[in-house]
Amino acid sequence: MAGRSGRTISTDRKRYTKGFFSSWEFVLVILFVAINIFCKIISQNYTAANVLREMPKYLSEMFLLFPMAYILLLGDIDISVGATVCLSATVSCFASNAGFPIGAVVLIGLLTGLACGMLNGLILTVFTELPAMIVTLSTMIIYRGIAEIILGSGGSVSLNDVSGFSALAGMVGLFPYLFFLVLILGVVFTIVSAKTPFGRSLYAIGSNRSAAFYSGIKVQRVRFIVFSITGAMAGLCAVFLTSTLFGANTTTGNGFEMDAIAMAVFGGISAVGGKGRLAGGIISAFIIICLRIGLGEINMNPQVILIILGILLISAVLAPNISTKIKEKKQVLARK
Amino acid sequence: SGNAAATNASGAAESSNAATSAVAGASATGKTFAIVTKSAGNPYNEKEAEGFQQVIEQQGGTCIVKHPEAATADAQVSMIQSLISQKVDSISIAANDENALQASLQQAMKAGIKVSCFDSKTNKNSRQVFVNQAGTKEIGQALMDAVYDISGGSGDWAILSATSQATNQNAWIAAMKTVMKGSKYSKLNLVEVAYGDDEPQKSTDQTQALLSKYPNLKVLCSPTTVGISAAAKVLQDKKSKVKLTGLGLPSEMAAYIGTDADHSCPYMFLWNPVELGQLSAYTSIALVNGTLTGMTGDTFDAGNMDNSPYKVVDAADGGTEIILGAPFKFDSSNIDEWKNVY
Amino acid sequence: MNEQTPEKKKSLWNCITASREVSLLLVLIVLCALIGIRSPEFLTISNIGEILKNNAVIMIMALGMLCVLLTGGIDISITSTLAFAGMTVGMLFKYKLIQSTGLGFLIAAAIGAMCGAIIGAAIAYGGVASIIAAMGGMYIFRGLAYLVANSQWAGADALGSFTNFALSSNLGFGVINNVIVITILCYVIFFIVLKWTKFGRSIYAIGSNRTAAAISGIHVARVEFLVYVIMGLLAGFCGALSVTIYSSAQPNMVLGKEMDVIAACVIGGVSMSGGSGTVGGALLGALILSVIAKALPLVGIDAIAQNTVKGVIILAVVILNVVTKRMMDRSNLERRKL
Amino acid sequence: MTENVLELKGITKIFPGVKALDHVQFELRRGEVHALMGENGAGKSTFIKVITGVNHAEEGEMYLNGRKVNFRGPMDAQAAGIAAVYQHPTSYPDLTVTENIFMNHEIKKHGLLQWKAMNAEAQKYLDPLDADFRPTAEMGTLSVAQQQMVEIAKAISMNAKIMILDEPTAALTANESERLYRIIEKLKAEGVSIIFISHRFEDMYRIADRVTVFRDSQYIGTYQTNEISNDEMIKKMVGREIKDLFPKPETKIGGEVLRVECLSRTGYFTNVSFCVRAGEIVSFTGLVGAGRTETMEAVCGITHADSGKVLLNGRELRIKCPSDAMKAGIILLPEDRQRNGLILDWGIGHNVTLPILRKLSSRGIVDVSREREISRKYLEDVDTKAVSIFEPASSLSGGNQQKVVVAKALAQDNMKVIIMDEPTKGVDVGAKSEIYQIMGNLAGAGYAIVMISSEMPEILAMSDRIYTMCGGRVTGELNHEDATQEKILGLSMSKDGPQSDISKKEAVTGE
Ligand SMILES: Nc1ncnc2c1ncn2[C@@H]1O[C@H](COP(=O)(O)OP(=O)(O)OP(=O)(O)O)[C@@H](O)[C@H]1O
Ligand SMILES: Nc1ncnc2c1ncn2[C@@H]1O[C@H](COP(=O)(O)OP(=O)(O)OP(=O)(O)O)[C@@H](O)[C@H]1O
Ligand SMILES: [Mg+2]
Ligand SMILES: [Mg+2]
Repeated sequence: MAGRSGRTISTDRKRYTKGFFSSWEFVLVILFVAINIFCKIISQNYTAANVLREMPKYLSEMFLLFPMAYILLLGDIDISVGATVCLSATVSCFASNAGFPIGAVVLIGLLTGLACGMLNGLILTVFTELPAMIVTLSTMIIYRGIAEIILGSGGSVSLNDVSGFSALAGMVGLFPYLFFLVLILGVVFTIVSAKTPFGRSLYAIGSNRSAAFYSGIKVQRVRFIVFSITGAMAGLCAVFLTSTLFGANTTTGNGFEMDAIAMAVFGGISAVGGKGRLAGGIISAFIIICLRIGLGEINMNPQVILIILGILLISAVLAPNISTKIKEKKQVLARK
Repeated sequence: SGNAAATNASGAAESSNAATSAVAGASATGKTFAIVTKSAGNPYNEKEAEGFQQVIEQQGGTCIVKHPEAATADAQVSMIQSLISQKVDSISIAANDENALQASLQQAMKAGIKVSCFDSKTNKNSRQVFVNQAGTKEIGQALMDAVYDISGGSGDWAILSATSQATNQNAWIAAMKTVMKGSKYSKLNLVEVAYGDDEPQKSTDQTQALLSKYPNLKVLCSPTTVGISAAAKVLQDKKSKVKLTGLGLPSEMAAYIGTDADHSCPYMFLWNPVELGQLSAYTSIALVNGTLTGMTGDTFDAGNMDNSPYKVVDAADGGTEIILGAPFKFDSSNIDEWKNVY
Repeated sequence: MNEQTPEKKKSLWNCITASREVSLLLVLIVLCALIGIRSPEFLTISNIGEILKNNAVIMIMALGMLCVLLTGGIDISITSTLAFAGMTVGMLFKYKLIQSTGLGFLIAAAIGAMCGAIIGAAIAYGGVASIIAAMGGMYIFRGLAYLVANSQWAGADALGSFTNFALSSNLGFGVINNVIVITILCYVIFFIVLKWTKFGRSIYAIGSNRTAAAISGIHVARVEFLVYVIMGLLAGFCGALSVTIYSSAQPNMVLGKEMDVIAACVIGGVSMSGGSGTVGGALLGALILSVIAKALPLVGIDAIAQNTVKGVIILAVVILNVVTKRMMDRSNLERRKL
Repeated sequence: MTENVLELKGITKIFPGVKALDHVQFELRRGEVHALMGENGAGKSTFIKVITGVNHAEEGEMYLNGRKVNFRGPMDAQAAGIAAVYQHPTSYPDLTVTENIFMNHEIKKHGLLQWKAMNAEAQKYLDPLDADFRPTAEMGTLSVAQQQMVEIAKAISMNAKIMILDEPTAALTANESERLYRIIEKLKAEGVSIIFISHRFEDMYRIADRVTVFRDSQYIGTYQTNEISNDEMIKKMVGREIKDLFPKPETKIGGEVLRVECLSRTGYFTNVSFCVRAGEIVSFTGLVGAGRTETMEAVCGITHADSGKVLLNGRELRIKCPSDAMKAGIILLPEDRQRNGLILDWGIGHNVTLPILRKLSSRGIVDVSREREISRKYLEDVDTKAVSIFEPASSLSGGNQQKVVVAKALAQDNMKVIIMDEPTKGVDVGAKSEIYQIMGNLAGAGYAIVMISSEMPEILAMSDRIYTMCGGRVTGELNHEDATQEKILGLSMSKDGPQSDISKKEAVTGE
């Protein structure tokens, strides 16, 4: 039934949503292909086998990207994830050394991360006035501090028995298990954010927290869940990191939070909430990983790599903005 | 023994600048040698890499220098992985963590790459040999003697270390504590080990805290380059009676070294990082050429370095090591000559 | 008499909770008193001077960060800018390319302002989100600091007379150390600018309601750009300042300390979504952090636990702030007669 | 003397996808009050923004005092003596009232701002408005109506020759509107020309000399207000006749559905008791700040009451958050639609389905085609003027945004009680009567309806029962038959309002 005035409203999305070919994800895919070609040209060692072998360390960081994307969508931020990784890795190493079987150790690592995430979530949902930045900054100091206390004066722990963790680092052909796990989790996180009511509520909260609350979304519960998941994922990251490092120390997970945030924002996820897609974050993660591996193989100074990443980060957002501005200017001129 | 060390090192200083002639049978032609330091942006690490590169190129090899962006184990893991992809012949590494590199380094060794470490060792399972800058015991002894000497044999003293987790620092502090058990040092009282995390600001805070907490403090010993220069500045600015010793870079410490009341550090120690790099290079070449297997008792030529030929000895951790020499003492007599070297 | 006492108490309580600054000041005083009891030397003049001097860099940068946060942005590139500027000046002194202290500061500030301008232009004119631009800047400027350093440090010897600046007190009439004088000067200037000038108020306006600011005729982009330039300028200046304070220039200077600067502001009640926050708050926040840093080694907390304790104290202070704010709101509501 | 101070010709403004203004014209004489009327989305606000230079017209010319002008931005307009109060408040919530008033035309001396002088000056502008807050109060702590007063004070402070007020009375009750009328008359006497936008006919007839009507982005005509009748006016605006402005059907009133007993919240309201029966429309009225919104928000779990009971069909409810209320069958249409009702960046379709996503999903995945169908149906039911369900809510006119909020409430089809907070605020006559129609239909279908309203005609016409509130208490209850304007006003002011200046900002966001 149309309204009294007989107006009808269209449900055709064509005019209002951009097609894939004008989306940011498409730009990222192009960039991904370009960077792989570029790396292949500059280094003859840039082969699938080598790239996949070098990848696990970066792949385990991607466990942090997924929940970080959720947190950014909510308009929050969590800078304690690196420290959570450190604490979980430490605790799981000690658990392993205490003779727990690998299954139990993995569980302990996950639970440690979960506990950290839940504490963040609890503080943030009880004291809603506090910005996530300051809360997670202090818990970052605390979690790493606790890891330091557990690690003691040596500052480092190594696994007595590496067999369990080595199994985690196993491969199917060229592909490490980790690769499949990242892929599966990536798909799950992407589908949840794009297709489910929970995912929609993330966007709603990030766009207008108050309106979301009035619409019956349990804002604080969603935030609590997301921060808890983030902690658990940091635990997972820690477990896989341990399977490549065979131990933990006080610098484990240093800077992971910034890496995860960089991957997400480069992927088009707005740092103020409510905008962006996880798929973009995943592609951008692979762009950054491939670039780092490729440039590492020609032994480029890591500081120069950082400069390149910095320029890429800014110009990736700047370039389309400038081009639309120029287009608008032209249109205005043309009209006159 | 201090005297002998001095002659040793000053000789080495000349050789580090002089070209090292090629040694027969030690040629590195056609081979690729990689050095991975602890982190970028540190002149000490740079000098190690410089010595390493000098020798490798002298011997006709290709040298890859890698400084990780941060002093963490996982940055080094990525670098090792990248070097495996590049199929280098040897990796020489100053480890940021004793154990964390095990998986990657074993992977490297399995791929036929020779692995040695220098400056800061990995565990015995992930290396063939460790090039030690100076025996841990010797460093402990030298520092303890300096504390004894400067304090006049008795009184309170304190240590300002880097992080509480720094492997080298902890080993040297442990060695000092062992030495201190001797009856000669019974009147010395170690009041605290403070940690400045290798940050100038925190080291400054910690030094100031030590001064106000222990009014009777006589000597401060800082076995870390950032800590010692921060502490030296605090003491010197305050015109404090407390004196300082430890391990530091001559270029950083030149302004503070002197025996008069205006200077806070009568003398300090270090070894020559350029030589450490050179010895690592010779070690790598020998490993790649098969003249060295890393077993105890092996000997190998290190060009015209002073102590050449060097001998592989047992290390405390059950692995093997090669010791460069004793630590070298820097005081007002020689600091000007060294401050421009490193 | 009996009736009046609770009344009086209540008004004192109201006074304390009425403004965030007052309650923070109280926290600071309690903190200092507690530390003073544990270690009497804490409250000596010389120690307080040391606290101010050691934390001058954080305190000054907190001012720039205050402005950035007021506009609703964030800048995490500041410590990279600081390192880049400080390192450049250090190397210039090392190679004897410059000798004058004033020139050193000028160059550092100019480099900083340039870095700030790059980020500011991307944010204000290019429409890049501040966190992205700042993150990019963080990588770029830190990388440049390393490249400028070329694996060298500039030590006390290489810096020569430049190190004297932080030691003398000629700006403070021989009584107050130069560094402290500069810090105080910065605070006075920012206090005046933010409270009594149109530019200062337009910073608040932008953070409070951007579209309204544009409609009121404020040049939003220009003000925003300038805010980042100022932030960069302060960071660059602090680069030179920290080189003279510690007599050492290293490319990894104050790595990760941007979070301390942000924390100082947030503890001081600056809103991260923009529009509200004061110079006094930033000062108190920075002072609380400085006092914690100074006190931890002094009161004899085990070295290994110091970080944990620091984190717990920061968390406690911000939570305490929220709790007093809630109580204050509550008591205000109760006084409202219906 | 009919000299035109402002004249616009052939103004066309195009937004991506919408022609907001299509060759419209307008004339403003010196010292006249000129009303601008039209349906929601007719382009009135856009037209104002074109005048002040916030938006730039694609075509058309503007003459100020006979001279052609071209404003690059609002500063130019300000400099030329044009001040505006925009429809959506352009205030700074973190700054004080004084600063809001003087933003960008501060009193300065030696480059420094003179706070004392400005505060004193601000008080001077606020006094005639009977403002009950101090100039040093923080803007964000004021209620919507108080903020509106500040905006008006701000416009007056600019000493403008032309003043534009875009729906200034939308948030005001009769009393405050009357105060505003008096100020406008004073300004008019001083020779200021005023453009006045409103959806309230009483405003137009009370103060406007002439009225210009826009419809569907086009200019319809300009009329003397004393020469045009209400019905004619409606026909010009809507393009058709509306026979019954207040279509209230006779409904069968059933048993009691919602009962609230002695609800209190410290500082906001005390001992509020009321009941609503099935099929009944109950109004809440009172002066600004009477506590109506707060009471209803507590009933719906947005905030928490300190004491009291809420019973639904005789069963006591424990409502901790809005979703509990929705589950029980109580829904609130918030007053501030931009802040609490809509996600402005989102398409209107997504806005409508946000609360019912779980119902629309099978096996956890949202059924997109069903979602689109549902949102289209409800948006059309309330006759939203939109092209597509993907159109972002931000691009809709105020009244149409309100319709989206209504559609969002209707989409939750298992409701028992619907609480509408100022449902017709800023809504045009046509849409108003549609909303009344919807309300009537809902009541007919057995819903219990609570309407908070400040508009006397709709209260008198639509409600079965009326509660008046004042100072956080219920001060009276009237039946439809007994209610008169005088009685309602009397009860609304039966006790001196509490209105202390220490109002506070409440973080409803996040609980
Ligand atoms: N920024 C914008 N982008 C796109 N379309 C817009 C924008 N602003 C307004 N519009 C469109 O322009 C038309 C006119 O809107 P305007 O706000 O001027 O209406 P109005 O007459 O003021 O209505 P109301 O009485 O509801 O306030 C509407 O169709 C609206 O959707
Ligand atoms: N956004 C707000 N921030 C702070 N206080 C508010 C706010 N809104 C209302 N108040 C205060 O809460 C009390 C009750 O206001 P409420 O909005 O419930 O009244 P109301 O009768 O609905 O008035 P209105 O007609 O303005 O909607 C008043 O004292 C008012 O000043
Ligand atoms: Mg409008
Ligand atoms: Mg209300």
